[in-house]
Amino acid sequence: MEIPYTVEIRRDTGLTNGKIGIWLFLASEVMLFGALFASYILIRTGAPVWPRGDTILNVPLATFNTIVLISSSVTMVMAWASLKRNRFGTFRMYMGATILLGATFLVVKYFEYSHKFELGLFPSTSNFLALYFTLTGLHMLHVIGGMAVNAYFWGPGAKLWKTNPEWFTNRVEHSGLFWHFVDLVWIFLFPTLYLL
Amino acid sequence: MTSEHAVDHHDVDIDKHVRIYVTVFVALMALTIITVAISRLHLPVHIAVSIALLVALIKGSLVACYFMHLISEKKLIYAVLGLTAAFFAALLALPALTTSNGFWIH
Amino acid sequence: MNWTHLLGMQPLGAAHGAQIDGLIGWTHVFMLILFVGWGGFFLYALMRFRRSRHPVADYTGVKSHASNYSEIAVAVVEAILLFAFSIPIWAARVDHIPPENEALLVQVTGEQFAWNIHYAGPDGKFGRTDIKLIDLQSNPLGLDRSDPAAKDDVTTVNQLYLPVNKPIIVRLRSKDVIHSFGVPEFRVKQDAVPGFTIPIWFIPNVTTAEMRTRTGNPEFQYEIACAQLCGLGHAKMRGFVTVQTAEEFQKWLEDKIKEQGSPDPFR
Amino acid sequence: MSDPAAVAPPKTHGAHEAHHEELGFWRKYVFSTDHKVIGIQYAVTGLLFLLFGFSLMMLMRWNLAYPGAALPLLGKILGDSRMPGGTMLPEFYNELGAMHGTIMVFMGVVPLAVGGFGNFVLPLQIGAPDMAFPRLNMLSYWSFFLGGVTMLVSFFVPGGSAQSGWTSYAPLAVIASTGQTVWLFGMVFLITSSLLGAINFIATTIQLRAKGLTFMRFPFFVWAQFVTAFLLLLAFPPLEAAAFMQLMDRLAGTSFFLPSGLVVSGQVLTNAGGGNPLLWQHLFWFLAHPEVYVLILPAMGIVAEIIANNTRKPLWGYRSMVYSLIFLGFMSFIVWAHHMFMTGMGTAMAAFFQTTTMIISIPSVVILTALIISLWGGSIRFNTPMLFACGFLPMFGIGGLTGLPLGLNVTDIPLHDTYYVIAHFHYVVAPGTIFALFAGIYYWYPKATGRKMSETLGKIHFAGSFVCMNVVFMPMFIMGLAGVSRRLYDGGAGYAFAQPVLHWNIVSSWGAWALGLFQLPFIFNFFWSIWKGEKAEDNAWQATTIEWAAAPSPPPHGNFHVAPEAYRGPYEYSVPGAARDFVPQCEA
Ligand code: HEA
Ligand code: HEA
Ligand code: CUA
Ligand SMILES: [Cu+2]
Repeated sequence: MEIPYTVEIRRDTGLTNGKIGIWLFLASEVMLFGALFASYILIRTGAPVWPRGDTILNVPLATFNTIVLISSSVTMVMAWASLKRNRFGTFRMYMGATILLGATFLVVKYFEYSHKFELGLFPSTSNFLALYFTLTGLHMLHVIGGMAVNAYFWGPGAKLWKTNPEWFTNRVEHSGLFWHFVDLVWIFLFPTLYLL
Repeated sequence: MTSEHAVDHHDVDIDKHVRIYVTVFVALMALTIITVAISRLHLPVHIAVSIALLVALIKGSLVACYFMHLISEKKLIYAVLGLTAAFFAALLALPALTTSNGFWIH
Repeated sequence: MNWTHLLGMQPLGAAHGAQIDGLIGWTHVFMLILFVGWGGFFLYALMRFRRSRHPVADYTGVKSHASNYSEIAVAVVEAILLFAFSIPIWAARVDHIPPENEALLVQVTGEQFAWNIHYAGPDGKFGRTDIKLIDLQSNPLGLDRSDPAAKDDVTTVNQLYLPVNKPIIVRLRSKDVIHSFGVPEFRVKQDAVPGFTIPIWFIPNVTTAEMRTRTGNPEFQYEIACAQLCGLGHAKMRGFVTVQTAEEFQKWLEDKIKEQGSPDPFR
Repeated sequence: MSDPAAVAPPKTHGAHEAHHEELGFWRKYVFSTDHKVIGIQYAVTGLLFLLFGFSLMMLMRWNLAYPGAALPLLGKILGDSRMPGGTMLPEFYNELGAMHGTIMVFMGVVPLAVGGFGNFVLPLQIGAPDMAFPRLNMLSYWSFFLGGVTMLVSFFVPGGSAQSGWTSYAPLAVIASTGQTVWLFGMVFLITSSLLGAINFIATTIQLRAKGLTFMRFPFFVWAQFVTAFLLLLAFPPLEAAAFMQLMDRLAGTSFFLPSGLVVSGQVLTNAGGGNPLLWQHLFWFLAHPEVYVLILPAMGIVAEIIANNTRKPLWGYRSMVYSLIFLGFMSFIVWAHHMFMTGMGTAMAAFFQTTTMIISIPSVVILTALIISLWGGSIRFNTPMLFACGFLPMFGIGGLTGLPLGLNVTDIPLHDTYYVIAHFHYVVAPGTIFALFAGIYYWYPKATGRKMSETLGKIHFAGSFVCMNVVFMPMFIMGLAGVSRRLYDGGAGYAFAQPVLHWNIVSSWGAWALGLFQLPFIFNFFWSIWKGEKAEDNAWQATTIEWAAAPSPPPHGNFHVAPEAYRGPYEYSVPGAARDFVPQCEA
């Protein structure tokens, strides 16, 4: 017996295994970042004074990064749409763009971090920075993870398109779901850390 | 727009979706600018927080609904996320209650 | 009914203790009833329906829904224990702390691995403390003796002296890790969490001397047992409480003030 | 899997496996993606960790019984850094205590109950060819394995392993020696493993169940694993976040859990401060309470299967059991602070959490009641699995009932952090969960190996374990009521008030060592039966559930020759007018 519903959907649930799998994974991610946000609230409300993000952090850079990440979400979803339209070439293009935008995000973050370090601002300096580095750091790990997966589907993984296009499309959709989630987390991190 | 659609057909409604994606993209950009702009006004904290979170919430739901296709997902996914949302709420409620005086350290 | 004795708990030394022991006692009665009831049915069923005695199983089994009632009963009893006893008694513990002028206020600060005790003295004001002044040997609390309020302060290590039949408010703090201030006879236990000052109160109503005669143990001492793992000395983090008559306590306090009021304490 | 290599732990491979076909072997038994192999790997690794965790405890029990006395011979071996002159250092005791808790919970019971039984049995019971994501499944085992190894390594880092209790409360854990850092990394691996596993279980249960197998036709075991998976999925991430934060506190000098102005042995800490020690406790217990139900639900599932099978009648009140199970899982997320009653709760919080705690006890009562009533009218076979299952019921009863005085926070005042708590939860996890797991091993062993384990040895194992467990843990209630704190390396010998009950420590310890002896027949039986056990037919227990009725023993790769279908509920035993006293789920 082979494992069913990897590609075709199961009638009564209307889903493939992968679809459920990725959403369950995202559910656990929600709880992970939920705990971090909870800690943020607890520590901030407990603190006598709390700095406004923009007095310490670089809002223009972060705004730029927000735009970058949002754009990457669009290119991601376009990549998947291209597969739907059976246009492998455009998929390659959009997926490539997604990866590059991800890279841009990381580069900008790198400059942000190193600038902080030059100013002698470290996680140990204050709880504000502790939260800033921990939250953005974990988010960055997710970005890297997402890029790795996307890179795989852009490169070696793309072979699957030849043998089983539908399955490949699904997998791209799933990695897309993760990528959008990473974007979504940033959408909340940006105001909480930089603007408030 | 879930994966059950075979690769070949439904080009038309894909085009429809692509148009939606572009619109959403524009909306997200706009909202990003708006939050930053508002933060420039230096409103009192609680107002600033509520506005910022509201905007973030809108942006978030846009991403979730359209890029992640939640708007047209299967019941089962909704169920899972509903459950998650409940416990997420419990998680966020905890620090609020903990710090507010008299609740925790009597 | 003397639950304290039946449950093998430490002899009572504080006013509110009887309530707690009573609740523990009745809860255990409830548990015992459940256990015996269920257990009896369980054993009987095992005997009666063993294969050799009951070769053919009965598809439906129990038809009556009596068990639902038993479950409802459990819920009801639990509700009573909860709303009629536990919640109100707890409220009395934490909400109705007696006014400071009617009580003796003591500051107890846990550290690895000792209890630092601090009395405000007659002026009722605790002297300023400053971590810069802390010296493990001579001044573990970093009490600033130059502060007028500190002149009549008394500090001891691991020795908590209390007057009998007077409300005591202990302000619990910790210098390093979490400790837990527990005195079995008083039925009090409270974590000392660094960063917080947590008040607890109780009324010791049996002097140490009295307790010695009661227990027939001439060495009897109230002990402060640290209940929270706090490092390698956790087992050795042991303090003592001496409950005296008001007069004895007053005298002890005055002697201490004379001894410590002088600039250089602990000689 | 009648092949020894399959049940022997991965580590001991290679050596005596050289004669196997070189290439095939590794993919087949070590890096296999077959849920049955992975299940067995989980189970055996888990059992070894249980044994190891138990050994640590048998060592601790020496110092509890005879504080300061030199341990004969073994003391020498452990060396001066741990047991100079054979007497145990408090640091070492704390290491053993913290690691016993960690190993038993995260590396013993969970891998065995969820990773082992879940992996092996669940797909078979729902008629699936394998897990939904076989590679992910292998990954989660190896992540667990890595976590386990990391934890073991921590014993040998300078300063020894973690020693701040399995709860790792800050600030103590933050200022503790390197071992704590290793512990945190180990936990991250273990958590990752559980998360991947949980995703796999849920997806498998929802997607791969056989045609006609509706949710209300699930065997209770499947339900138990399903709910458990959700607990793991949603409760573990907060602890992962907390672990990251504690790592930051330890490595990057942040102060998530450290308030300002800490003075450790005269030295003022230079951290920024502003953190909150209670934050750790919240995040820890937000996981750890659901975690304790992760420890018990699979056990209940196993017991339900075995009781239905050996009473030869359907479970009584199956539906109410299922609903209680779901309710239990849901509630378990909002009772966590009953572990924090003594951290200075106001009335409102206390009222809320003790109310939820009382509420959550009701579904357990319902499930236990249903199980006991299920016995009524049965035709009970007392084979070894059934004996352990029957042992589970009253033992869980004692453990569960003693949870009530802990759940009322007034009565928790004198009992908190005393041996009463230790006794409470050991009754649920040791003679409770562990017995259920033993039952499960005896019950599904024939499915995994094609042979039965020896009944005689099994009954000796049961009788001995049952008596000893009670000798070990009953005295702890007495000590707890007398007010003896837990985690005291001298077992309370330092306190005058504890003197009258100290002799119970000695009873308890001898009980534990005897318990150890009574595990020998089991260990022998477990390995001996692989080759010498009495051959068992495919449906060794005349069971109705699919894993027995439709799959050969041991099942081939892919499990079933033809995809099974479900036509009825899981426990159609002794159906009036039926030819046999059991009608399999998968028979048209
Ligand atoms: C499997 C694990 C498990 C289970 C199931 C439970 C179940 C329960 N636990 Fe337990 N608990 C732990 C594991 C578990 N616990 C652990 C590990 C700790 C300590 C952690 C630490 O500090 O290190 C702990 C600690 C703990 C505390 C904190 C104590 C303290 O630190 O001061 C509390 C307080 O409320 C509590 C309450 C309960 C309650 C109300 C239940 C209820 O769910 C119980 C409901 C069950 C019943 C009410 C029994 C019903 C059955 C019958 C009536 C039938 C009897 C049958 C026969 C006679 C045949 N537990
Ligand atoms: C699942 C959880 C679990 C289990 C099963 C156990 C099992 C046991 N525990 Fe443990 N214990 C904890 C979880 C557990 N414990 C926790 C969380 C703590 C708190 C730690 C802390 O303070 O932070 C604790 C603390 C604790 C203490 C208190 C220490 C202290 O406070 O100072 C004691 C004292 O006696 C103790 C004893 C025992 C004993 C005698 C067993 C026995 O029942 C052991 C039974 C084990 C077996 C019977 C082994 C079975 C396996 C085999 C036979 C292997 C076979 C192998 C093959 C076939 C390959 N435990
Ligand atoms: Cu202080 Cu234990
Ligand atoms: Cu709990």
